[in-house]
Amino acid sequence: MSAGTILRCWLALMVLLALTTALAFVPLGTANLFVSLGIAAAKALLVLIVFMELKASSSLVRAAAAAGFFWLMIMIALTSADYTHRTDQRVPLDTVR
Amino acid sequence: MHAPHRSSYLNAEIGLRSWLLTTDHKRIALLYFAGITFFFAIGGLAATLIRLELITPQGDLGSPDFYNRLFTMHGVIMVWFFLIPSIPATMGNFVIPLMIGARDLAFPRLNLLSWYLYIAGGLITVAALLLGGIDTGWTFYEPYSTFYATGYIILAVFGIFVAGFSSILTGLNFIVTVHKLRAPGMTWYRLPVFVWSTYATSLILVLATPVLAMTLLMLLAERVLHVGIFSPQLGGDPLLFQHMFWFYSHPAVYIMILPSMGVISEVVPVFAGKRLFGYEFVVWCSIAIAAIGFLVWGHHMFVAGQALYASLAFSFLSYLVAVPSAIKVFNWTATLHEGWIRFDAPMLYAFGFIGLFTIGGLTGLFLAALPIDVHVTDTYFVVAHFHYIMVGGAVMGYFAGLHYWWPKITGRCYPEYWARFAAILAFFGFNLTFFPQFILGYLGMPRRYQSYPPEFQIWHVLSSAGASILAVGYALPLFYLFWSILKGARAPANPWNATGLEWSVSSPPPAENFAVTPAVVRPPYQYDQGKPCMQADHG
Amino acid sequence: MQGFPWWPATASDYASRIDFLFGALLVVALLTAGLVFFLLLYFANKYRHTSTADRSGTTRKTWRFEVSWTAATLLIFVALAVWSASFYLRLYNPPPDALQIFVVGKQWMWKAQHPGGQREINELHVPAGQDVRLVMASQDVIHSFFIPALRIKQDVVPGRYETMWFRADKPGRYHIFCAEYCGTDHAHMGGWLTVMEPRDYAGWLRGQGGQQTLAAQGEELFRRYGCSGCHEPGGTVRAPRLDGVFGSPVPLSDGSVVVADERYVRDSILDPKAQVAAGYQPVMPTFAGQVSEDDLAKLVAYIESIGPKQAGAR
Amino acid sequence: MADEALSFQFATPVQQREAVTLGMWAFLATEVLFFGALIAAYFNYRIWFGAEFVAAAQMTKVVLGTTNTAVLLTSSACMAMAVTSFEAGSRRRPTLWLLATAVLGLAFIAIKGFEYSLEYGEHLVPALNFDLARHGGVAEIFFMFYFCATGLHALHLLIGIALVTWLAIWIGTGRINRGGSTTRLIGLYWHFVDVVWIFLFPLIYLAGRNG
Repeated sequence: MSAGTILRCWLALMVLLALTTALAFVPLGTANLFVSLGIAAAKALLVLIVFMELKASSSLVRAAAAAGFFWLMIMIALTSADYTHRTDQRVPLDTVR
Repeated sequence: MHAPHRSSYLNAEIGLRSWLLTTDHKRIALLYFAGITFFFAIGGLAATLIRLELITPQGDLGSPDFYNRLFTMHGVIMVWFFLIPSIPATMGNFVIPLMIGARDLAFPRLNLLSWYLYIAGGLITVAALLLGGIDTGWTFYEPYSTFYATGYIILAVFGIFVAGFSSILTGLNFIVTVHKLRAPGMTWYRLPVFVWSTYATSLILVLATPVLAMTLLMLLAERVLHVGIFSPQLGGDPLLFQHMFWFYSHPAVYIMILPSMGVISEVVPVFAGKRLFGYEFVVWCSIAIAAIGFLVWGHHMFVAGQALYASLAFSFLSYLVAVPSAIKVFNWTATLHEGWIRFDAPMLYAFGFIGLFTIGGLTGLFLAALPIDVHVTDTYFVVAHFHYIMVGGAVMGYFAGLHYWWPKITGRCYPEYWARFAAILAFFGFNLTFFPQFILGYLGMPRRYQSYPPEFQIWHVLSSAGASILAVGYALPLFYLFWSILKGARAPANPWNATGLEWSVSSPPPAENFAVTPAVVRPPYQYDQGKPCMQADHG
Repeated sequence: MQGFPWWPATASDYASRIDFLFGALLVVALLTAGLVFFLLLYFANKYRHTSTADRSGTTRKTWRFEVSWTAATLLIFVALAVWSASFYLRLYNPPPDALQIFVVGKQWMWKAQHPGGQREINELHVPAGQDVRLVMASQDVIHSFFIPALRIKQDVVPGRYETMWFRADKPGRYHIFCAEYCGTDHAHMGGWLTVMEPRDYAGWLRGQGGQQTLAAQGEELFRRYGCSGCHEPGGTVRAPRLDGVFGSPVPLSDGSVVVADERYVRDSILDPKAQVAAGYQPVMPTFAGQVSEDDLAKLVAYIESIGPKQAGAR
Repeated sequence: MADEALSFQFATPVQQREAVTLGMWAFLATEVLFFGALIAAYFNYRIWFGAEFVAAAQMTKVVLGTTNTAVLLTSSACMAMAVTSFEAGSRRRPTLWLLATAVLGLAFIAIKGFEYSLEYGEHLVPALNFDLARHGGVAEIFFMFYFCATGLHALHLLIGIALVTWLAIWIGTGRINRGGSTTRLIGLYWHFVDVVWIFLFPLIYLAGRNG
């Protein structure tokens, strides 16, 4: 990890930040969510690979880094398997608080 | 207590301070033993009162609220302060470094911290239970637990939250230890199965527990601040709580059973004097159970209002997770073939485990079948099923391991006759307690009922009778094991003819475990005509 | 004590079929457990420490065993999963012309309202041989409506309708339980399901007195709460007419389409801004906290009664 | 976190370094699931509540959020510079980079605090002064998520700032020398807190900006 790499990575992160903020104001429908998440994933990967030195790490450390995200994907995928198929969309607010 | 003659971890240092500030994994294991026995006694006391209450159909032992507090106390204490830490934190702590030829866990101070977190969490929760108790059930379902339940829920939940960090730190410590501290020659396929199972358990501890922590935080926020997250009265969805709760709590079942399976995989080959049948399959089944175990939590929600498609998927995945468990049972059975089988107390407990776990696992198939689950979920069928797994399975495994490693831990032999008697008593007592509950469940007896229709009484009476036998079976070891510390014969280094590294050091082990780092030359469980071939040639 | 009850009462054809599935699973379980236990005991005896049995076959390959029992369990388990799922789907397909009864759970009782306006607490009377659909709501915490004799149960989550249907065949009295823990008197939150011959049922309905039908009571509420002020012709505010709406698709202002079922009607009363019909302004005030679950049931029944004629619409 | 000193349970410094690195990553995996549970809840409510939930996100302060993201990303770059220069053997440069990191972290907290005060002024803080009649119940749940997520993130960041400051002092006074793992581990933690924010940013600030 040289100073030059860090500078380039920082620049890339800034460009991606500007890009995602700009794209958020472009109406793309549901694609907006996926675009912003995709860019977020790219930014996170830059930080993980360059700043957190996964590039130079052993495969064991890479697996440990991936495990958390992988299990999180499981959680999101299976819970949303429920929510996207629910036939009751709303629970209305009732009773006083 | 007579001090052992040789220098061991027990007498390397003396004084209370040397115990409370120790970083020796063996001493920390003993600290855990003390804590776990204490909490097991409290949970057991609650169970006794529950069975006493249920002898008659009316509620006659205290008010309904008292009963509701009892079963909540039983569940909370047994799940979080006995079953989850039971085997990993005690025997795991004690034998894993010995088994892999290490001098300690990777992070000894973290290990001590994790004991303090466990005790602190436990005492906070017990305080909440003693101050007046909570009546939510151990599942804390929303919206009951936020706006309808009374009592010290905030305190109790906070205690569980704290104990969760103990789980995480223990799991983390084991993962790093198994990866990085193995002795030369101790390859992955030379690891004893107990190490593999505890490793798989640790994966779950590290990956599932934080979800529980966050879920409990949100529950606390909702109860304290009265702002909607899960409660439908405030716009939330109570099913989201159930999803997040079971994302942790279903894998938590595997946290309880996997280490137990590991113990059985140690005990069976040793007492059969024979290589473990299908070693690779057994170890990969542990990993498979840990992984697939994360994909099945929705089977707790088949009637909860979950979407139909989600239920179908979860049902299918639940059947898949049963396959590796079945394979393990087949492999243990096949290990006996052409062995030299001895029936010492650990082996009797192991037989008990296989029998009860098989019944528990097979009834799991009924629960994974959607329409059967609709009928029997939230009834005594479920109660019986998970007690067969958690008590029949996990606790039998705990006692098997306790008797197996007791000579190593204390350097003393316990009276074999009494130990066998206790094992047999616990097995029959257990079946009499919980088998009638399967029948009750199919008859439609819902769980968490203080009073019930009179036609169910006979099965409850049988169950309570069995519970009294079971209680004796569980109390006996307390006496003869304590006796053995005072008067028991000195144990040799390898009383069972086992092959693992932990048996190549003296009993009790020296403070530094190994004077010279052992060089491992062969896989575990190698026997030549029933004679053990040690994993390392010199210890 | 009343002897050894082995099997629950069976009050419907569906229950017998569940018993059959249960029996089939029992056979699989007994065979598997029997095999394992037999081998355990057989080996334990034959190869005990002191026996001189032949032990020369230990070098056999293990993978063949492993693969075959893995494959066998996998196949059996997948078959069981598919078979049982097919039963479950049935629970989600209620027949169209079922008798509809509203059930409200609250700590700690079940209240039922029949279409004719008859109300009962902790009792449920239904005719034998006829499809019955329960539309259930909870006023406080999660309850679960459980009838062991019919082998069905459904959690009732507050804030939404849950439905469940059955057809009881055998007249008699059967337990109703609350199966989801709900607080102090959870164990007493139950009662009896009475299955009656249709003729007796008709007599029972008459004997409950001459209340108005649920829909008629709902119509009264429709005026009392001022709904009619906007939803009927001549109103000051432009609001959708509700005749013929029930059971038909409603285009929403966000472009999606929902079917106006009980849930939609209920949600529209309590949280009208969530799903606004296309072409209308979100001006309706919420009735959350003002209309009880009982009254909601009546309003829903009324809207349903002015829906398209039953035979044609569904 | 004793540095070049080899703990007795390890055979070699390499083994010790690998062990503590793996331990840190395992801890970070735990943290992923901790924040992840909250994010999973967000996704499911976003599916379930639909447009109303996304609409509530428009009330967040996108300019401040974007500025804060830039601040945090820059702090990570500083942290990386600190680690690199520390491992190159310097003492003064890592100290300065670490101080820059800590100052940027504090700047983030200050901007966050300003943002919270604006939200307080708009009656957007659940449990304190949320205006239910004006914003609606779904918005309240969104802001509950918002305050939970950003609050826990800020807590992590404060811990990070404390660690970084401590580290700067220790390196500056020569109590930690080249070869130890402490600097790298604290760096990993700092970057991880950054990664959490990278995902929170689009979910909180960018949702529903065009509709």
